[in-house]
Amino acid sequence: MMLPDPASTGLARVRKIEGSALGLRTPAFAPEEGAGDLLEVSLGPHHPSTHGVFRMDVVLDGERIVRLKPVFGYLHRNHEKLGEGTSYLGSMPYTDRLDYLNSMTNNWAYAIAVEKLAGIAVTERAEYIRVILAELSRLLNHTCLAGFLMQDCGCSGTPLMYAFREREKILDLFESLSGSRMMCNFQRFGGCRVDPSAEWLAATRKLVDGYGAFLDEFEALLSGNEIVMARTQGVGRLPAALAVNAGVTGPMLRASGVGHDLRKVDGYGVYPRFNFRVPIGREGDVYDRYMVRMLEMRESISILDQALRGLPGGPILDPKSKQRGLRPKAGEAYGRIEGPKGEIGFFLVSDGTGNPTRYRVRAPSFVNLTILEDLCLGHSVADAVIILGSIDIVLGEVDR
Amino acid sequence: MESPEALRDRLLARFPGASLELVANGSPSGQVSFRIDPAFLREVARFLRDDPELALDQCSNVTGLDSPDREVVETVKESQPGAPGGPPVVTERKQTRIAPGHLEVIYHLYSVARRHGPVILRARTGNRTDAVSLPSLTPVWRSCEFQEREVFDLYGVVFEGHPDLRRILMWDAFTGHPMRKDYVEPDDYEWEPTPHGDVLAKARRHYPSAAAPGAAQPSP
Amino acid sequence: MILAAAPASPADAWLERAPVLLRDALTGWLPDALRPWVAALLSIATILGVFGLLFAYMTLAERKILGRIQNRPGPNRTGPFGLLQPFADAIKALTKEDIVPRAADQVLHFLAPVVLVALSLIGLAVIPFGRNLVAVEMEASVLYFFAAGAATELAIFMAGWASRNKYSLLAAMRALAQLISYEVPLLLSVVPVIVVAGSLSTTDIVAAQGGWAAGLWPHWHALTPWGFSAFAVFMVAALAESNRSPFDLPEAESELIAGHLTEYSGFKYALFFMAEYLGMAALSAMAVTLFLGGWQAPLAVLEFIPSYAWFGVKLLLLLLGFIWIRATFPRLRIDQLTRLSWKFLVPLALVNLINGGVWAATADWTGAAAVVRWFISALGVVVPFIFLARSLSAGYGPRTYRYASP
Amino acid sequence: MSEAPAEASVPGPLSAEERDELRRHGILLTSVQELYNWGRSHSVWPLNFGLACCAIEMIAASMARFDIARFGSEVFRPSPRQADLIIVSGTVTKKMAPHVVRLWNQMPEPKYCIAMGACAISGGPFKQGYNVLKGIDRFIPVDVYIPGCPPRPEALLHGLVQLQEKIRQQPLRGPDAPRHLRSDLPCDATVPELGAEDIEPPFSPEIWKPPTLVRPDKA
Amino acid sequence: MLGKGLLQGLAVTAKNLVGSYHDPARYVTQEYPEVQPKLPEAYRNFPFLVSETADDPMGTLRCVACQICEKECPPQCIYIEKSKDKKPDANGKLQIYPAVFAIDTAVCMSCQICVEVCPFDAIKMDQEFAIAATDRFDGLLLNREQLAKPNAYYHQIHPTEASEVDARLAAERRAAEEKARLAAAAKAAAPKAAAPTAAAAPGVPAASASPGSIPPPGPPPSSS
Repeated sequence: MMLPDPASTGLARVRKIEGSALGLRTPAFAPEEGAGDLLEVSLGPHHPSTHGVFRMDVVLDGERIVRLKPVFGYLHRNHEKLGEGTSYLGSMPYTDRLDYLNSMTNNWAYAIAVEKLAGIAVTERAEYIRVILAELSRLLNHTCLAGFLMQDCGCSGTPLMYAFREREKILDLFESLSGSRMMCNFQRFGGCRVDPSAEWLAATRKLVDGYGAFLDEFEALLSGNEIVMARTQGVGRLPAALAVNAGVTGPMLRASGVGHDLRKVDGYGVYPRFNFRVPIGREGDVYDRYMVRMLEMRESISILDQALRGLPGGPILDPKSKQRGLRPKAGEAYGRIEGPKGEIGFFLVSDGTGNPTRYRVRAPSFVNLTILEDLCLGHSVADAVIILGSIDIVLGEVDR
Repeated sequence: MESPEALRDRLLARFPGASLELVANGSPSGQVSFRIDPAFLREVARFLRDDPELALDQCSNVTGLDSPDREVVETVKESQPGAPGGPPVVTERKQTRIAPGHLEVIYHLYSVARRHGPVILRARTGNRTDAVSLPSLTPVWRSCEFQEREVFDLYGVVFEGHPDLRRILMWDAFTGHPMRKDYVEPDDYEWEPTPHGDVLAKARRHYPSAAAPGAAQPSP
Repeated sequence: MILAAAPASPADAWLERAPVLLRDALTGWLPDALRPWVAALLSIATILGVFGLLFAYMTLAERKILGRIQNRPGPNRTGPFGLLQPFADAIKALTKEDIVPRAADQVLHFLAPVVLVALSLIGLAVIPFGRNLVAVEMEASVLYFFAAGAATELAIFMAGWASRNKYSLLAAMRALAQLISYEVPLLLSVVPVIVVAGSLSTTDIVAAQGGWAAGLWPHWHALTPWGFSAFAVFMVAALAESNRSPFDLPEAESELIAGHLTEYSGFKYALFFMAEYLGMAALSAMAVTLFLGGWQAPLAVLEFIPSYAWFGVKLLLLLLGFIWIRATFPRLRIDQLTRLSWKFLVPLALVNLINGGVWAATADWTGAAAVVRWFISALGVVVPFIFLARSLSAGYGPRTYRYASP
Repeated sequence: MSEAPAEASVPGPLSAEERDELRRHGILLTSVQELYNWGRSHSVWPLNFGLACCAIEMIAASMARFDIARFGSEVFRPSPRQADLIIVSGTVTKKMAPHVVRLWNQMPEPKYCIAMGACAISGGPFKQGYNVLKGIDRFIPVDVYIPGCPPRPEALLHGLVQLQEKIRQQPLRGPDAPRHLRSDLPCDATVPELGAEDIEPPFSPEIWKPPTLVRPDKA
Repeated sequence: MLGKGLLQGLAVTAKNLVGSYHDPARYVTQEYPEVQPKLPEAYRNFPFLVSETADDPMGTLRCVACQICEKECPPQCIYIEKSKDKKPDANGKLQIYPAVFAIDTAVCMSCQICVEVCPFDAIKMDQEFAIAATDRFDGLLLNREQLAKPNAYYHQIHPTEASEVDARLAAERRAAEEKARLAAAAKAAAPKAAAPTAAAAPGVPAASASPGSIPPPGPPPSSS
């Protein structure tokens, strides 16, 4: 069988086009005197390594970065404006879509803010369930992050596949509890929506028991790998003083050697009852950020273990709490928790009606990006990609 | 950490000319805040950061807040000279007045070193149209850089002394400030199979033919 | 008629001689003047056919093995077990619209993939795929092979430069750096083989690796200390030469979108794809020839299996190694890539040069002296490796972590 | 084969059932059209392009549990030049819309578009937002819509199977021919500009007509 | 030593390569179109309307068009038009019913807030996910007829939840009957009983037993 000439059948056509693939207009950059030939490249908004629609306007001298300006807003979905037009309960499913890897912790942060605003107490059992879900979420986030980071380092998908293999197990738990894989919409003001069954707790126990073995294998694949170490050690150093001043939070701050963890500092929920440690790095480079997350996961396993063992009985929702038609007294409240990516906070201003007048999300990914240029200057494009990967951003949260 | 009142007194003693007001919070959260005269904002901020007892080294959150112009109904008492010798006639008259709104920026400060917070600072612009500038706190806390840009973008507060004040979320050619309460969205109405009351009104505006006789319309 | 009696030597076995017999049967009726030409054309056609098919199924095998490593099946519903997947891809690629940016250098943009495929193919002419199975016999075939291979990175540079795309340009610069860095260790690692074998001809080098110590330990170069070292250097350099992970910097997806391929679509893109696999196959075939005894069987008792089958098995194993490495490792950075070459591979290959020379000079040592010879050679590999590795990995290493005081 | 194009233009002499029967017995190809459609339907390479939440589920679909590779579609190409399918996975904001359309224009024909998730179809939960494009079909012709927020990876696979089916059913001649074989349809989509208040134009008039206000269940 | 980490990594991938042939933990693919996913009971995707019986879904919808879900739906994807007349529901009680009930699945985010706020257990979450369509408005806008699914289906997808709901509804119905009976008794005691209304109010308890007794739903309301 022979195919007829493609041109004659019109099966293929040749097109000559203007412009180049992915070519974008970048803002003009005036090089300093004495600089060599500089190349302006716009990494993103469509780029395999920007973790979504994010753009870095980069000026290169050879492959060395001499300027880098992050450009945001390609996923600005008006979350805050929508929050002002929605009831307090109605915003809960929207928080799922902020940091769409960690809907459970977003829910919790929002619930804490509303509980502060309206003075709602949370039941004991619900506090434990929240801790369990938040730590599962942390496992999920850090595992995926490590996978994505290694993908940025140039792995052909294998670490990401293993990470997602484990992610599916955690998502199965989320799904069988809350009904959805990613958008859990689980926390309620004063507690949680569903009481986990004994089978669910047994399944969680099984996952927690097996997670350490997965981490061992994952670390055998990556942590000691010479190429990984060469690529990540000494890259993107973040000094502690700058990190604090720039509002950097979460594992990124701890990798710089600051032992600041809201689970210890604020002691919200029932975290003070658990015995766990806060790993900190020395160098504050990409490798430290990766390793701190790895170690944090081991602590999370320990917290999960304690929480599953100490889970008390009782109701999961404060019977006095109100969900629909909540009208808090006029006032304001800022509630924050230690999300997997850092301090996630909600600032709510109520004027006594059913909708908040101001609904503000303090997104850790967004603030952590402040120092992106500082970290990348002097490094190469390949480094910028993994520095961005190690910051751990989710664009839904950056742009909101 | 010292009580808010003690802090207010200390700040007033340190910055004698500053108008510093403790703003109460009606909600059970009890997070009180300090409203500061913009002229002193940066100095106060730097003091809060560098004071060894406070050491508020982290500015966690920067928020804009819009209070639109609103109508105020006031009762005005006017006394007119009444009958000679008699007491003046006092007439009460209701009068509506447009109280100018303002934009407000709120900073949530925490101390990483001393593990306390939040101390909340607020500063108001003069109005919402021309006197919209406030001093930038980016020189004090780097974390304000992008967050202030966001407030500039969405609320239109101009931060004096900001190193790179450009729009951050919307594109550069965009003119509005969408988080303001009076922002009107562009009419890009999506035909919705499920029109609700206000959506329907919008639809009628958007598709004038729909309102024409003969065209099938959903009942409101 | 042919199988009248059991063959005296494996070289006479019917299966072993099948390709030659087939060729003779096809060309035997031709006049003598035409016969070599037609035979040459036949071998070209065979190489094109076999390696074309190999390319098609290499892509599928790579997708399936990568899948298995990643706990999933890979393509399995296009035809039975997904065996028709490469053909579906080929049909799609052939009929896909071809886009040429108007700003691009039209001629170079078209030439780059063609040149690349051609250069990847011509190296295969001098590989002895089996006993008496070599398309072109020449004295300096090793030299010819590497001369042809060196030009492939040039074609990548052409592609990157002609596209007039910033990512492509960066890829082109990387390709040049890679070319300059890795040709050196690649060639240096081959020199000891030439020294030991005493010939530049691939057939001679294969012949030099014939025979077994006690019928068990084949005299392959890779099974000697210096040879192993040279083999390792060769394979690392081959990875870099064929732009395979962890040295796939020119098309580094996470940094440069698709690097020099960013502006290529349709069939031209498929050609690049093909060239990458052909180049990989050619270098692997060369490695088999130089270090793994070519078509020689690993054990004397296994000689009854035809030589080209042994060659195929070794080639496929090396290609599996390429895939395995790709599935495991992240990518190096460009400065680390060049440093690995200049500070590690090149010195190692240079030391190995002496090592190979010593081996050649001591060829007549037997008995206990042979053990000493082995020991010296092993020392000549291990000691420089330790020193070079230490200097290369200075500053990197596993770390210990503290915990914050509560 | 000289008669191949003619065969392509008219439906083959065999009925669909007979063809299925033949196919079951391993006799596969009966015409250029079928071969062409078979080839491109089994080699749909998506663009490595994600927008928001749905992109995570798209990635999940390519991961071990769901393995989009089984359909021959795991080759996520980073460059639009080599991609056949754009999966618009997530909210398209107005700021992003020109880039998405430009990516679409940069893809060579034949190309397909899947709108994955509520946001890509209609703006979804964010459709009331000022910066959200109310459906990517305003600018790009969408082949398959996958509702859900986000759709399960299985739903994406289901959508992909539907797309493959759609490709296989396409006649190469006549009014139902695929877009890239018809000269009356534009090659490139209109790329919107970022204006002072909104994107200009707010939709591509060649591709999208504002629907009249007739509810489908009442029309 | 240089290379140890690399070899370790190769060992891990080799273990997975070999393991994928014998170890189910290292071969996790579920071949979707052939193997349908095992959806947990809690799984939710798009709402549906519960009707009591399968043979007359429109006549036995639990929904009384109170429009709470429409108001509470965060993305505003529900559209309800109340009927102008009343129609007996499954219990025979005259109720307002939804003349139009449409859900735009192209907008719905399956947050299940409609389910939470519904006081009548009339709207529940479905588990259908494979509804990809090539046409947006024909395929993705679900109207009343497409949304209505019988209680038996609800029992099939959410057995535990459905039993709870049934028990609760039965209890409510018993309580209502009790109340009605007491009221009727009180009225009977009174000199003049409002006989017609009292007879209509308790209705037939088990509608599913006698679906024929329910008048068919009226013609679909024409557009105004």
